[in-house]
Amino acid sequence: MNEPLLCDLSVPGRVGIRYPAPDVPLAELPAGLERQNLPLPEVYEVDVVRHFTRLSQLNHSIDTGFYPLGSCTMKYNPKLNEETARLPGFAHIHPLQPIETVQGSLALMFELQEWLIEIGGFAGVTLQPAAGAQGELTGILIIRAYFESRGETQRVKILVPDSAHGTNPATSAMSGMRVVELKSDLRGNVDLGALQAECDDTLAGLMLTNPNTLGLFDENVEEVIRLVHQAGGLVYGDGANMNALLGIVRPGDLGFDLLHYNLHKTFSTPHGGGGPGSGPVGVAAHLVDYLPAPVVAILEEADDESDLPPLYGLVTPSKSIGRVKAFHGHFGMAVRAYTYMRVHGKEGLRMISEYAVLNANYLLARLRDHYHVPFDRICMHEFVAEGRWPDAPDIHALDVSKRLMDFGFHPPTNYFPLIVHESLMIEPTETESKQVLDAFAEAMIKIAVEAHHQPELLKNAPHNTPVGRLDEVKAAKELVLCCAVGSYTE
Amino acid sequence: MNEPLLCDLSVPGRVGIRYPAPDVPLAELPAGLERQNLPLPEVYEVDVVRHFTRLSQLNHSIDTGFYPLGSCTMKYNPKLNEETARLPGFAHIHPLQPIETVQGSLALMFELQEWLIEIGGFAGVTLQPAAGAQGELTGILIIRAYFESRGETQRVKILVPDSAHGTNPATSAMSGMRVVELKSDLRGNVDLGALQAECDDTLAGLMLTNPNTLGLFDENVEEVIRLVHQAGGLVYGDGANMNALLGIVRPGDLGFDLLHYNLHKTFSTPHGGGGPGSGPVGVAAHLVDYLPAPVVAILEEADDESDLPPLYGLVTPSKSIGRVKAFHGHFGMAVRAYTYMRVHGKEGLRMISEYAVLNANYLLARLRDHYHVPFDRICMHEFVAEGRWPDAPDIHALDVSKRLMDFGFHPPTNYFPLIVHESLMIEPTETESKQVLDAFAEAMIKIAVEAHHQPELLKNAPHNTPVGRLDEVKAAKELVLCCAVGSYTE
Amino acid sequence: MLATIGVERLEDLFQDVPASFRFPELNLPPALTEMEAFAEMQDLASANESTHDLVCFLGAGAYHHYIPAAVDAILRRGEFLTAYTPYQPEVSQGTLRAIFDYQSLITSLTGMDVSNASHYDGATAAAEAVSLAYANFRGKRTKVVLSPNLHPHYRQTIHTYNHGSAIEITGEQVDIRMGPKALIPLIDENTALVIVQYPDFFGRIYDHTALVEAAHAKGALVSISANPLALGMLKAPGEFGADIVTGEGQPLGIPLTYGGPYLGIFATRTEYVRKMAGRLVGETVDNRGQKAYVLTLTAREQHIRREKATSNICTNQGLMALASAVYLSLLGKHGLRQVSELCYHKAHYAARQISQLEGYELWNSTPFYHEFVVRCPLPVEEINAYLLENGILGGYDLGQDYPELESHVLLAVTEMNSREEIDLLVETLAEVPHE
Amino acid sequence: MLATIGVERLEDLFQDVPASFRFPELNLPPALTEMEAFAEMQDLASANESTHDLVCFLGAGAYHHYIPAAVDAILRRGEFLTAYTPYQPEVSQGTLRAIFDYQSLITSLTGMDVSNASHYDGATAAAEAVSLAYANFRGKRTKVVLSPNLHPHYRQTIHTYNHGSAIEITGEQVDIRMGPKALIPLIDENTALVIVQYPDFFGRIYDHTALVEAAHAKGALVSISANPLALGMLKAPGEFGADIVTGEGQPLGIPLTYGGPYLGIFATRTEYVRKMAGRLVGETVDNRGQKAYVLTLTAREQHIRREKATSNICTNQGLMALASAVYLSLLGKHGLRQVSELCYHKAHYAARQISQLEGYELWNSTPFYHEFVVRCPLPVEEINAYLLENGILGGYDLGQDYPELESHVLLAVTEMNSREEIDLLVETLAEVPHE
Ligand SMILES: Cc1ncc(COP(=O)(O)O)c(C=O)c1O
Ligand SMILES: Cc1ncc(COP(=O)(O)O)c(C=O)c1O
Repeated sequence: MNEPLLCDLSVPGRVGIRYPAPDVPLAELPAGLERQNLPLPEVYEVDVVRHFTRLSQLNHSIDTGFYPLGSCTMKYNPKLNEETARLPGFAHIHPLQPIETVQGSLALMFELQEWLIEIGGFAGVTLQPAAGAQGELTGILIIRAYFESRGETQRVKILVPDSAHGTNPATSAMSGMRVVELKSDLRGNVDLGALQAECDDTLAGLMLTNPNTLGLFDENVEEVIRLVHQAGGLVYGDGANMNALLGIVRPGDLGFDLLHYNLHKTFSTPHGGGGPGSGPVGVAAHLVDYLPAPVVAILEEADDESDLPPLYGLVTPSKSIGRVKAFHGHFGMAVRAYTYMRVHGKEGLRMISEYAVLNANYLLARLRDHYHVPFDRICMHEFVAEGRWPDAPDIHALDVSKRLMDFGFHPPTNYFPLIVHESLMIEPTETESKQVLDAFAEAMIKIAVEAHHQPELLKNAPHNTPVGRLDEVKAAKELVLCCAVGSYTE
Repeated sequence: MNEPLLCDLSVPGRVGIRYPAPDVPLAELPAGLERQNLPLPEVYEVDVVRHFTRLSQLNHSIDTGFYPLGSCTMKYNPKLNEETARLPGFAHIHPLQPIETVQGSLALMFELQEWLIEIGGFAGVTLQPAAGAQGELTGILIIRAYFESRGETQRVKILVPDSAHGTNPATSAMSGMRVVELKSDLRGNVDLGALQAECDDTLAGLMLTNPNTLGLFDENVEEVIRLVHQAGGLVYGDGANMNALLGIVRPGDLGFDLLHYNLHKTFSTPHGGGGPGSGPVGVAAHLVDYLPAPVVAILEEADDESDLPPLYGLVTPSKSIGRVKAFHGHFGMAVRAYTYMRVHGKEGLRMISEYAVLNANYLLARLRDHYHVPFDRICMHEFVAEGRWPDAPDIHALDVSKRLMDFGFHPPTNYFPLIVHESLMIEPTETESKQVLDAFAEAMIKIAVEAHHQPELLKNAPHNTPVGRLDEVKAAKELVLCCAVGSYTE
Repeated sequence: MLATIGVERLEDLFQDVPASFRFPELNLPPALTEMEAFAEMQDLASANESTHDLVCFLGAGAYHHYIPAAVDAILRRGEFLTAYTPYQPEVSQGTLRAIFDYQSLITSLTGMDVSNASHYDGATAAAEAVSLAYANFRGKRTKVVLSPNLHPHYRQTIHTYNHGSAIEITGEQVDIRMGPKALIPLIDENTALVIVQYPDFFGRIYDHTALVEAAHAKGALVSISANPLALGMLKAPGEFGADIVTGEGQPLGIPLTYGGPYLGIFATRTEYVRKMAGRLVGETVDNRGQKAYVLTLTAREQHIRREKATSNICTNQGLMALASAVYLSLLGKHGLRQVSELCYHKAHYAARQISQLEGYELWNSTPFYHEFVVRCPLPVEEINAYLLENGILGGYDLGQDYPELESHVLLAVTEMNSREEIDLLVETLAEVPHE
Repeated sequence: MLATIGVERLEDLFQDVPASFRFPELNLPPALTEMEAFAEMQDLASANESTHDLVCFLGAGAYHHYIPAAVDAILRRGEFLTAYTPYQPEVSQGTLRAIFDYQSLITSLTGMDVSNASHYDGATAAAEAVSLAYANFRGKRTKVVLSPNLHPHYRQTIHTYNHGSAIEITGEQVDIRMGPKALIPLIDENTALVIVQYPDFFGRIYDHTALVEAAHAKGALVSISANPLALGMLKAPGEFGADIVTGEGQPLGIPLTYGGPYLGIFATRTEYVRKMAGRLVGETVDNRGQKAYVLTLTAREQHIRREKATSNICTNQGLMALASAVYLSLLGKHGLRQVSELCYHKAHYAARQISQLEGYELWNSTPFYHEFVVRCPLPVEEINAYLLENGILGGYDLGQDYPELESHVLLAVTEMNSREEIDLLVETLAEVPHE
């Protein structure tokens, strides 16, 4: 682990790529606005390639091993998607080209909208949001615009269950709504009593993750939705967990008014070490007019007689909340997700969810006797165990996680859901084979034993990784956030 | 290092890719010729990608570190070449397409021939040979055909200096020629006396590597060639070391009658873990008619008036030795090499050799006091040191090599040239920076010290690699060359 | 597996799903195999005309630049491509160090102290600057002065983000022909933030020192939305004293891809780091005494802070940040300057040639970078249609966003445009039928 | 650096080069930058018409198959791409294990005991079979019986390799309409090797059991040059008792690339392994007790044995072997069979349809795989020219190599050809103007 930083590799005079000399007369440089000092690295192509290649090897990734990070749906990302996204006809088109020159892209986006509408049971979809959190923001802004247009501006309360992902309350707050936390009941469902108590005429909506972040399908979901609707509110679905529901149930059928999808979870677009994602939002009929601009629509229907395809174009819904970003969303991710959907098709989509749920329940069954599972019932695509034992008081979930690294596995999610102490949120996904699940279960069981008999093995873990446990306090206190200024130029 | 073999990953029923059902009526399968048992793996795409991704990480490679493997010219392989070789217009054309549909390829091949002709000082070039060794075979077959056509069939003797690469004598023997080894003199040149003694009328030719495998430019090269020519023989150049000579001297000018290039050394096509290579052969005017078929030629000259480009085609030289392989050579490697040449151009080519020689001499200067260099004079692109010390009797070159791995470097070549005991043949190439050379020199110097004071560090090396030293005797004695039969099917 | 779980059939796992809605029949086409899907996608892709087929003079926030082959070679590496956000630093040093490299490169380029690990795009980064400023004044300042010369999409995004909030946006009414100084009178003690673009949407480059001084005099912050490639030859916004620098990172090695994924750049001063949205990588040591990297100041983020977080951002643009880091490393000090100047010189050549055509007039009268505005003798749509017939992707029709700029086109020229291409554009413009 | 070396100028390093020839002025164009070179290569590439543009029915030893995306994703990995032959096993286990996987796959597929790590291509692999056989009999048998139904390029290569040697080649005079049995009378006690192709050059599939028995009865060896993809549905050559199996591995995930690089497959029986050319990876253990892999039996090879080596081969087709290993792993037991059968069924559909056209006649009368010969009413060149006008890449003109097959075309059909494409071919053939 002695890979230096880029700034340490820099040697004056080097350059990693050459450019041609100008083939036009030189213009005068703008007086007073010319840059005097450009402290960037000076390295060769070989230095760059080696540096980043070596760095890459320090990562755990789906391509190198099992990655059961709960709520993140770390499924295998088919290589085909990377090829289709790089086709020059997709990768090298400008977002502002005349629509006549980008009918392929628009057709793809239109079809993707249609697939997402069908899968979720909605009436409209926007592909614009850049990630799940931006999908949430879009959703909340739509809710607000909806009530505004109905003159119900007093509806500013958003209910968020205590099991929710952090983006849910953060989004609501960011949109100027008032966040009220709802507690869960003993079976992990929304507490109906608590919900009822908040159902008043300030209620704008409920943000519901279902299956929730415990991996449980809310047993009262229809009642929950009924209550919110009855109080005049809307129900927003956090679709991060849609990997459990493809072809199983359509949120729109259950009464969800709107929901965001994560193409980078459910539809296999790669996570890229932290993005780019893509967070399309599906909405029921009464919200279609509020979708952000633009949406892809058919401007002229296909003409079968003259064998003309339809003309696709970009339109702005009548009461649109506006843009949530520049251009039309993460088209590159749409290409990957669409490729994935086409390869799976109608039957394949349902199989995805069936196997995701099967794998999770299998792991749950294998681990149940070794780890406490606070809400222990049939789970959906993930479940939450506890990384603590009364008779191993020093051990925390984080210790289990770090020790898992020594076995070549990525740890489960640790930091949430907050309602479980020392949570280990495990999502195996459907792309893992029984062999992998068994190997993981055995490592987990071994660690549970070690926790009791050799706790120091866990406390000092990981042992086989490029670096050991980090001093996070030092990082936050001393705040070194970049190479020292000028370090690129000796 | 617990990556299983593919056969151990196989689970009945799995498949890594689906294919469509037949869209035509089924034909009857051929009676009695149908396969009953196809013992291949049954795995998912994710298994395959993980398996080979993990395997890849067990390799040292140019992309991950310095690779001073003498005689192999492990220079950095620019990523651009990988892109151009994959352009659909190059990657997806059939070798037997009508020439009108492949003018782009033929133009590229023609230009590459021209570049190689100009760089080597020859009159013709064939791109057909698949690698250096096949270039040699082509060359020797040309020599034989040449003498045959002149009725000098008694010329069957090929002289090969004792410093030569193993392919030189192997090739000569394979072509039915009689191999006579020539010794080197004390300065590493061909021993002129020994040469003269063999210059009789059975002499077909001399295979000369220049700079030779000691990295030395033969100081008597003109005299050597004169002697061979005077005796009626031809001089074949092993161009594996052309990285020292681009724009420095043209072998054809020195009198070489023919020479093979290694596109996978000098012209940066990647080695691929053992190929594919490409070994074009350049020949002087008197040998052009013997080149293997086909050669790319201009069938109809360009017509400037009507703005028509030339028509390129494939032709068979009049006295061609025939084909040395199917189709037209490793076109994919030609694309990479041509891209490389275009990027370097006339000036750049000379700089390649200048820097290759500079880097080698710099390393030689830094190591000279620590390692015995048996032929110590200004070297070309590589040099040979000895991995032994009189006062460290247990240490062999191999120990130095293995210890180098602990420092993250690939070892030098060990198995040849045979005329140096315990040889460490070091070729840094021009793409390495002074920083890298210095780090390597420091590791080498440290190892020289360790050899004397902590020899066991070397004897037991490597320590930090995925596997330690191997039991090669067991491998050869027990001969396990594949997974047990039927291991793919439980 | 079912036996281990203790159920009989796969369907038994879905008992919690209301039976009436369980297992809907989806009205979707059947599965394709890989080879069929690839063929279909090839067909769709070739229904587009790409910038490989057309000569491109379209910019307006997304630019056609050369992407060195090494960039994609790194991006394709599965270890980067298929990793999650580096929450577990022991097995994520690759991503963490690459982000640290990115942060270093962006702070150098912008002349700022800190950069986050990326935002979605140039528009949302600009919108997050508003949040930072608003939070910085704890909601006590509610005015944002927004230059009309900021990209229309960015302005629209800022409006969307702040609709119905306490924030009041002003400034867009200012005459677009004016430089940043025209905004100064609007800045007052209630102003939290001033936002300008550099080069502005019309390609113009202004010295923002006076604006920043004026804003600071009133206690307001200034955020500059910059084209990072332009910073290869232009004074860094940090030198103007900017408090925040945002920008669209697409020019730094990211393909056009019909508008995304791109890269939101966000850099600021150390004093605002705790108010900044997004991830941050910091340097520290591990328990073996090695230098190591980790996500830090996470207490700003949604997963810790929930409704009190500085932003809801979670997934950002990790891989795109990596692309730009590889790009900036390859070009480096010399290459970035060179490309930046190539764009500049070529754009000026084009502007000069076009302005000599009858009926066309250069609207820009002040220094510009690689984009400029031309008043056309005909509606831009007609001109562009004619250009397209001739294989040229024309510029952006400014009348869409600025009524006063009807028949004005915004043209972008980059290192990809050879002199021949520029000459072709000029000739073709000259030929546009004036019927 | 010069100072450390002790010279003054770079040129001083080249004193040994004869001054009169030193530093020649090369008559070559100047350097291009990466973006210029890429543009030039794009232009060249688009001057070709690829199998993406044309409907391909051309085979004759190189075939248009689908290559799963995962194959290239692995091949692009720098650790495989930029490593040398794995001479140093401690830092080459990736390549070594991948080759071991390859060897295992090839032995399974061919039904043989051992496979080498690859040869250059199908032609040279066939030629190396001659060397093996010759060496096996220590030069005491000098006759090689060569089927005329072996690919013409392969036969030419065998001739080139053995020109002027003691080896005498016979068999090519046999009537091509006959099956392998026609070769039996030529096999005698001086015969070292019999070489046949399976499916043969005309696509025909024969049972070679009788031939092998006859050869073995005379003590001769038999080498079968097989299409590895056909082995997905056809009896393995090992089941016929073949002593050597060679073949062109291109159908296994390797792009057409105008003829190369491809992959020479070479497999044989354990008893001949020491006579075999090329590299071999064997399993062993390391000094830490781990299973590990290493190049073995190197005493056969040129770098150890020099003029006594079994062959001069050094660099082989490592990366292509890896491609085929990834391909075979992905398809596996079921997929390979499926693709193999798809080719078979589609070819038979095409043959049936074409044979119903007036003027066209199916030449093959015995079972065939995915290629077949059609007698045409016109010179093949004319037919192909018409097909090309209609976007179809026609078959191979057999008259080039077999005078008796003038106006006969060899057509190949693979899984890439949809029924519509086949129907288009048939319709277009029907339309060829008979002027
Ligand atoms: C349940 C849930 N909601 C929302 C999000 C936020 O999605 P994104 O990271 O795409 O913004 C996540 C991401 O981890 C999540 O798990
Ligand atoms: C001097 C020399 N000659 C010939 C060869 C053989 O070339 P190839 O491996 O391409 O067959 C080599 C390869 O290492 C070499 O170094």
